[in-house]
Amino acid sequence: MKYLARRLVHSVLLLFGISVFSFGILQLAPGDFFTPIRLNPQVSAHTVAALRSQYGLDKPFPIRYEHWLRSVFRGDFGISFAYGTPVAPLLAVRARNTLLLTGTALLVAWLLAISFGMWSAARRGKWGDRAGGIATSSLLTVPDLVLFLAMLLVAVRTGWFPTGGMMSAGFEDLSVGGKVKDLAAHLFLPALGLVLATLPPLVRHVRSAMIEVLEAPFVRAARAHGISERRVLLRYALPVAANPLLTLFGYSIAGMLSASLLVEVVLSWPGIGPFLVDAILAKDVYVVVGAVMLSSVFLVAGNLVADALLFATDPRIRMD
Amino acid sequence: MQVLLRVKDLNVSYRGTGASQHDAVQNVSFEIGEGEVLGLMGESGCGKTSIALALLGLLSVEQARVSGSIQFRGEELLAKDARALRAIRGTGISLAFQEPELALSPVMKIRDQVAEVIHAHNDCAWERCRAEAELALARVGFSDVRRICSAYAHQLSGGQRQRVVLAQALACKPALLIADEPAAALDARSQGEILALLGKLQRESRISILLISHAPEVQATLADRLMVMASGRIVEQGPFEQLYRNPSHACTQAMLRTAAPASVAADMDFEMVT
Amino acid sequence: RGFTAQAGEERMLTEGAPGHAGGRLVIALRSEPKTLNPALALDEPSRDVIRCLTADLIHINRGSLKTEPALAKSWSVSRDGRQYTLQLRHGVRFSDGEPFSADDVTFSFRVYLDDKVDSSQRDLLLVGGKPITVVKVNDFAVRFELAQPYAAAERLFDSIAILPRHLLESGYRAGGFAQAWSLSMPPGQFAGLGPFRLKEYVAGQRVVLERNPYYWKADRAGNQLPYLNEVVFLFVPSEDAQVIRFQSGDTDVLSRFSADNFAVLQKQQSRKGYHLDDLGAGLEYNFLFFNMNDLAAKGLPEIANKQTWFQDLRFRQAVSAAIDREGIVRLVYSGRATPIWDQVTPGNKLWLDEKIARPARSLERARQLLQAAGFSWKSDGALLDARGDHVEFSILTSSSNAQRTKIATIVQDDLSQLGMTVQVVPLEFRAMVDRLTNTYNYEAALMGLVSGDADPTSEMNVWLSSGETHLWHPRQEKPATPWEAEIDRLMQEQLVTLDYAKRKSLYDRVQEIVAEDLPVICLVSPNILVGAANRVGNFRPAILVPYALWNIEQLYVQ
Amino acid sequence: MHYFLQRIRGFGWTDVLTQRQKLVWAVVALSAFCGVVLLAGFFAPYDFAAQDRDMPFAPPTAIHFVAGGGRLQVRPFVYGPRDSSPIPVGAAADSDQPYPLRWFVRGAPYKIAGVFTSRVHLFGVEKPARMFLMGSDGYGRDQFSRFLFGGQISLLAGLIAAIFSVSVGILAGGIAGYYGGWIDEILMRGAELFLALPWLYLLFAVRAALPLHISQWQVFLLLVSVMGLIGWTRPARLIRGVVLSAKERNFVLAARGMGASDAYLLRRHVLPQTYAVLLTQFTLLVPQYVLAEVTLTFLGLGVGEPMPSWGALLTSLQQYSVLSSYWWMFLPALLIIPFFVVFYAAADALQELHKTVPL
Amino acid sequence: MSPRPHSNIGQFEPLLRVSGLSKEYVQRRPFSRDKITVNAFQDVCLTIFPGKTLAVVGESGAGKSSLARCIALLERPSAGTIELAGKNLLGLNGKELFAGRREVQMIFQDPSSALNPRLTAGEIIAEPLLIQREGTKSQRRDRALQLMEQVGLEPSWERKRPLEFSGGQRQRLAIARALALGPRLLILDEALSNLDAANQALILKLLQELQAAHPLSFLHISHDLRLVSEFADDVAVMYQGTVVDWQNTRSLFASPEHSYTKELLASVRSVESILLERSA
Ligand SMILES: Nc1ncnc2c1ncn2[C@@H]1O[C@H](COP(=O)(O)OP(=O)(O)OP(=O)(O)O)[C@@H](O)[C@H]1O
Ligand SMILES: Nc1ncnc2c1ncn2[C@@H]1O[C@H](COP(=O)(O)OP(=O)(O)OP(=O)(O)O)[C@@H](O)[C@H]1O
Ligand SMILES: [Mg+2]
Ligand SMILES: [Mg+2]
Repeated sequence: MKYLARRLVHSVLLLFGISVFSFGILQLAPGDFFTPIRLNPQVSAHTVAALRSQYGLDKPFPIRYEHWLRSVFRGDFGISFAYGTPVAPLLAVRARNTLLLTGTALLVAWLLAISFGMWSAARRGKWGDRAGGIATSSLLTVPDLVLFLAMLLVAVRTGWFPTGGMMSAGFEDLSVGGKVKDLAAHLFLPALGLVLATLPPLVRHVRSAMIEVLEAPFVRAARAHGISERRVLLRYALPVAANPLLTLFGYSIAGMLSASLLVEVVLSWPGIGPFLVDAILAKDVYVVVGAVMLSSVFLVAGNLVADALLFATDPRIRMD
Repeated sequence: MQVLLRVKDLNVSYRGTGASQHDAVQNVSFEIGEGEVLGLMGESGCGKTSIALALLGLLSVEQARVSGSIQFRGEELLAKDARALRAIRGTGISLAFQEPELALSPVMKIRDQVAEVIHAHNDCAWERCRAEAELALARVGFSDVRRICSAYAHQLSGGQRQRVVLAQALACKPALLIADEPAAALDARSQGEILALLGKLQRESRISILLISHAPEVQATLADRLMVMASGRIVEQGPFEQLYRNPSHACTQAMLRTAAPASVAADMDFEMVT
Repeated sequence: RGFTAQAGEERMLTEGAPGHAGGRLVIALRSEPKTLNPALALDEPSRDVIRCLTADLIHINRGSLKTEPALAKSWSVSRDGRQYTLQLRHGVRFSDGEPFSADDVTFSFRVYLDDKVDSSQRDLLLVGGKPITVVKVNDFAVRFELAQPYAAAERLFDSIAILPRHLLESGYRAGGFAQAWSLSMPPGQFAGLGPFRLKEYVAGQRVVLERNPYYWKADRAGNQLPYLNEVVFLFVPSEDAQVIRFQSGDTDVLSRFSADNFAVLQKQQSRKGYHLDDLGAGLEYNFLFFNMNDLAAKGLPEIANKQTWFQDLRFRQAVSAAIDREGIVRLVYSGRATPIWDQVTPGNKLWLDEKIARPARSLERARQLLQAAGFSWKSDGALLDARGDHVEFSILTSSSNAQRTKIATIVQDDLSQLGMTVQVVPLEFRAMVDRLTNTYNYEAALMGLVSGDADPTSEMNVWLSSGETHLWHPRQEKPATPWEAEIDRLMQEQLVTLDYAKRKSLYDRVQEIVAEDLPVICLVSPNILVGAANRVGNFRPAILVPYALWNIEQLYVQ
Repeated sequence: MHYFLQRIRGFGWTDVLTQRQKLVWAVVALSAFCGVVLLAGFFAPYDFAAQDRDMPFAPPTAIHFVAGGGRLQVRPFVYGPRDSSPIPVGAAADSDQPYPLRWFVRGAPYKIAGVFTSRVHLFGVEKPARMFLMGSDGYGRDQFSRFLFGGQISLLAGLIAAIFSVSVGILAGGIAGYYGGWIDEILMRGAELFLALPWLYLLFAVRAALPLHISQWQVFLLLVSVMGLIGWTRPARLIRGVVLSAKERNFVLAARGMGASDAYLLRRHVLPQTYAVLLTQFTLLVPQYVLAEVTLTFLGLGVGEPMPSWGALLTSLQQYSVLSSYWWMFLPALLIIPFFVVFYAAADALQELHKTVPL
Repeated sequence: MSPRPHSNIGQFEPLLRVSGLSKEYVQRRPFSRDKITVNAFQDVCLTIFPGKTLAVVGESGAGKSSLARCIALLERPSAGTIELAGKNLLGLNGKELFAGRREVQMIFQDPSSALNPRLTAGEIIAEPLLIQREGTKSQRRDRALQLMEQVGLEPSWERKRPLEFSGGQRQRLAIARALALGPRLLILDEALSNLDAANQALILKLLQELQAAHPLSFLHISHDLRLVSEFADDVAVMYQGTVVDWQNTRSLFASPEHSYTKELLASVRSVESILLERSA
């Protein structure tokens, strides 16, 4: 408990630090949101300057930071230059969509990775394991974008899945079951893409961790008691092999907001991805910092969860 | 008396690191009848544990080569596949490991580890299994079962771990118990209790025991027959008392010598059998 | 159809074949619109949507590139060319049913000209440095007064959306105009004079517009426009995904895509129900230019050193002669671009100077020019200048524009054949702009500009030596070279000349100077490529933005 | 015969050997691959930068064995280009003029190991015929040559960056996990800070601050260090997690009882327990870094044109037009995949060999 | 107040003096407040004189191993002091600790978990020498081979890893390792429990020779009372975490004081008596 409390205090400090550094780094890169307008022959330098000062871009760093901090306490996280509205609600809607996608995909990816990794560790050297190995290494070498484009193509050619978006046009009028079905249909492709992209490293980690453990004497002892292979793998080997996996799981949580960036762009999922890509390229500072803060929260939470799980699963670890 | 286990020409050779190999067990043949206690003695490293592991088919192909014949209730174990073996392990033949710290999962509560064994052979609910596990633990002489149950292996003392392993082995009332040094880490009093428990089981439930122990007292308490090994071979076999009184082989003599330390004081020379 | 013409309503009749009413058109946008506020929108997607929701007083017909009446049914110009009196259409209503009058016009212009609003339209409405003034003559007439005669005055009114005073004035008075009409507002709070009105906005997914029942245009047969019941703007963030979804029939109209994708789409054109149009060169021109700024105060001695090459006309001519424009057209644009030698593209028929020379690539000529300028070659082929320094420079491009980086790579290879060592430096756009307009820390750069309008007035800032976007040497106090001085004079003159023929000859001269003195080495102009499903009727794409949707009120589905 | 039977049953000494054999084979295959890549100049028929603007996106050149009359040729040959005006992109038209394939031909100069200059190429055809084993890219450059040369940079960068990441990871993770407490807290919060920062802008800033002219070598170093720096946190946290548990083993305690120093314990007893995780992480990082270059190229931090790299070769696949029209653009990927399959096989074999039982 | 043995008083300075030593373990579930406190041992006072052997016997779970670990400075006791040759071990730091550690060596009750499974037998035995920076590599190896031979392991097994040994062999491996440095105090925690009589004799002989050669003291934890009676000078009996009896060996076996001691002694029976009972 005391540990948790201390960790929380540290995390708040960390978030503070992240925000300062993020602002600083954004400052380092040349140009701001209004820079490209300078190349528009029909807009005068005066107007650009006026716009900059309207959004406070001409103020020194500490003052801007203070403004931002105030807005954080107000709960709106600054005003987006592009949208002219507070950042928080803009982010919130999209983050929800992203979480729906990544949450589903992560769950599936982990379930698959654990079962497949265990399976292939248990039958290592057999053809199933080999084929799986080749599949995972191919997936690792294919750039994600290519993978997602290919999926989009499949979707388009077969017509089995909707090719973008999150809901059909008449979503509001559907029954509850219909809504779920519609959502699931839209979710399928992006989630599959994300699963395929995140699965291979996980599988390799699970497999390698399991191989380490499978020959431990206590696993042999468990077998000696006639415990079924499945249970040996699940109850004996996995918890001991779990250590690196838990850390990775923390990472998965940490990446809940950022992992799906590319899928969302290619498969037009209305998540934070396309929005953020836009904002990053446009240097919509408060949106970027807002997104950084939001994903930092996930990062901090993810690592905390990972540490807690480590602590909970391995009684030998002491954390105090 | 019916023969429960018949081992013929059992050979175990380990693949060492590199190309070397080590013939740990060579042409070993013996039988165990139902309800019989067969003592197995032999100097350290002579292959006792290897026999135990081979009986249960626990030596993986990468690790060792096992050949010969092992018949349990008339069925050949070496020919069985993993699934069939699993059905025999724990209920048919069960093993109490020599080094309990190696045989217990470091991250599972003691109660759960015992419950897992019960769960594997009885299709009852998990909660029931846990309850039975507590009983099984209580049977091997724990006074504060509650604490032991929720402890992890590294939080127990050596003797406590050994009793846990024994509880696991006994949990499913096996037909044949292989007890590999079941009392080595126990003080005289606890040792007596455990041996009494085993004796009771043998008498009442007619379980057979392959008792591996280097302590003559332990063997004397339980063993009907004794088998003495040296360097992977059986050198002598017979009723315990007979061997005790008239050991014909030097090894047997050395094993059963009751007052070993005294001989040290007398600075007796030992013939090392390696 | 719901709304019947009321007495006194002056509907505008349009050309184009009468179509069927009803149906829905689906269009993909590269990113979401950021706002629906016409005065604040800076990005293309927002403007694309706003165009469907609003109307202007005088409109540039994208088909003919000429002006035509819109909310102003007619107008008259005073003799000195400084007063425009516009007669407004009667009986026009906003999409919420409120009537439109001269007050809305004066209100709109007050907003656009308000320097607290910082509308990007404000600069357009400054003529001779002074804001134009708007006077309400009566409820249906307004008068605009300009500080000086202005050649393209009519064109100014294009895309200046008229705002509903009844909805916006109170907010504006309270100083909250910046927050007005952001996308988070409920659809009921929007109203415009465009063919459609907002129906639904789903963040990150789509904007749905519905037919404006009060729209003031009708077709030849007198049927009220628009035909379409609904227009759906889907947000599809990547071009490839847009192409794929267009190919599959998910979307009906496609514009702003690369020539590579054009080729891909073309292959299946016959099988799938869509057709593609290559409209030829648009108004974009890509060019290479060298840093000609005065670097004395900037502390960039190395670049200043190289400026002796850049400022040598023969050097620039040699570079221009060595560049394989045809190769660029073929390799970068799969043939769907047009080589250019000055800033006016062949697409701009009204202003193109046919007399400009279009010399083919000649390494031979380039070598001669270089030799004449005192350059020489080492034995391994490397080019040395008169001082014996190896000719080596870098070309900045924007890393986000793959095509321009590709052009630079070809230029790099071309110039290496002259013995020059060229490095391509792709930079993030902002960093590049910062170097071009601020630190001047660059040697050469590859850029593209798109004229907002076919008329040269839209390019004043590029060609005036005092201009902000006079890229190779911006914001000069007085022209650095005689030819820049001449361009200044010519551009100023055409601005106040009202006669087209005279203006054309003035601008022709500008083009000649650019082609001769090569302040920028113009390379290619990409063609405007569009596609539409076969079922879309009245589809008449144009080379001016919005390429495909400018006549959306006339589009219909079969 | 007996030997094979044993193998099939998986019942003999051979299994142990095959574990080693597997490693040997994988290493041999890997080194062969790397050897070809290292001697790219010799194996590649063309200079990687040579553009042939008449042949953008040319499909792989057909190599013929049978001449027009149905006669079998001694030498395989290709047909030369038909010299007609502009060829439509993606379709090379052949003339009837055969050009035989020649071995050890003289061609564009290249450097071996950056020192010796040579002009001899393993094979080639005479001009004007062109031989594109894997087709040509959008500039009419030989994909095969670019693939070989590209491997030099990509593999080296991937390996070095991965080593960099993993070493920093070992150091930070090992120390954090071993000492725990506030050291752990500081290091791990630091890693989080590092991870959370919008490093994209940092890269923008870095690129903007770089001088205009930097050599390929400098770009390369930059590439490597940026990739390596970005990636240290994951190995660090993974190792820390394992170390947290590994340091509590009894044998670590025993060694401490002998007076072992922290550094010794870490090195000899604790870190070896992270071997499997490290190896896995390392093998995952290498291809990841080869691909990471795709992103860095976008930021102008990749190896600039005209230098080839695997990342750049894969980048072109990301365009729908290339993906759907020019199948031969997949060929580099199809060669990279087996490379990494073998790479992983080697890693697996290594892990098997080093596998020891955890307690 | 703990009992004291009657021998050895005033003879020498004690090598080891333990007083008031207690150890308390907290066994808790992650993220829950309820915890179980285990008092492994309390208020233990013991002394060992140079060249002498103190045997500790007692009930399973009485805290013997915990005591041993505390004395070997592998765990911090909750209370009490440990003095080695007059120096307070608990107050040592850095260099002194390093030196102190070589004086006290311990053989773990669980040899298998105390041997790094990744190292070879040779490396394991040579490790203390390596840590204490003694000798060259080849010297260390020679010493390791010699030790292996002394404890009855074939030197040719030098390259085997611990898990490829039998239980008894691993125990001998651990003994060899503990002997490598030539400590002044050797703690044997059930070090012979898995050995057969012959091997026990071999090891005991070796230990006695060492003890005779230079003043080496043993803290011998064992269950084998017969062995203790032959081998130890003093015996301490532990029961439920406390030392209940601490006497000279002969007097303890002759006149046990505590009831547990009596019980313990009573439960030792000879083979003869067992056989007699069985036949009955
Ligand atoms: N995995 C292994 N690899 C190689 N050799 C092994 C392996 N396991 C055991 N051995 C060797 O096989 C022989 C027999 O070992 P086993 O464990 O059966 O002995 P044991 O009779 O049980 O001895 P102890 O009483 O000491 O436990 C020993 O010499 C040992 O070194
Ligand atoms: N890490 C720990 N956490 C909690 N309890 C522990 C821990 N280690 C030991 N104990 C408990 O402390 C008590 C003493 O254990 P110890 O190992 O010292 O006993 P022992 O006298 O050596 O017994 P044995 O003869 O069985 O080896 C036991 O009850 C044990 O369960
Ligand atoms: Mg054994
Ligand atoms: Mg103990």
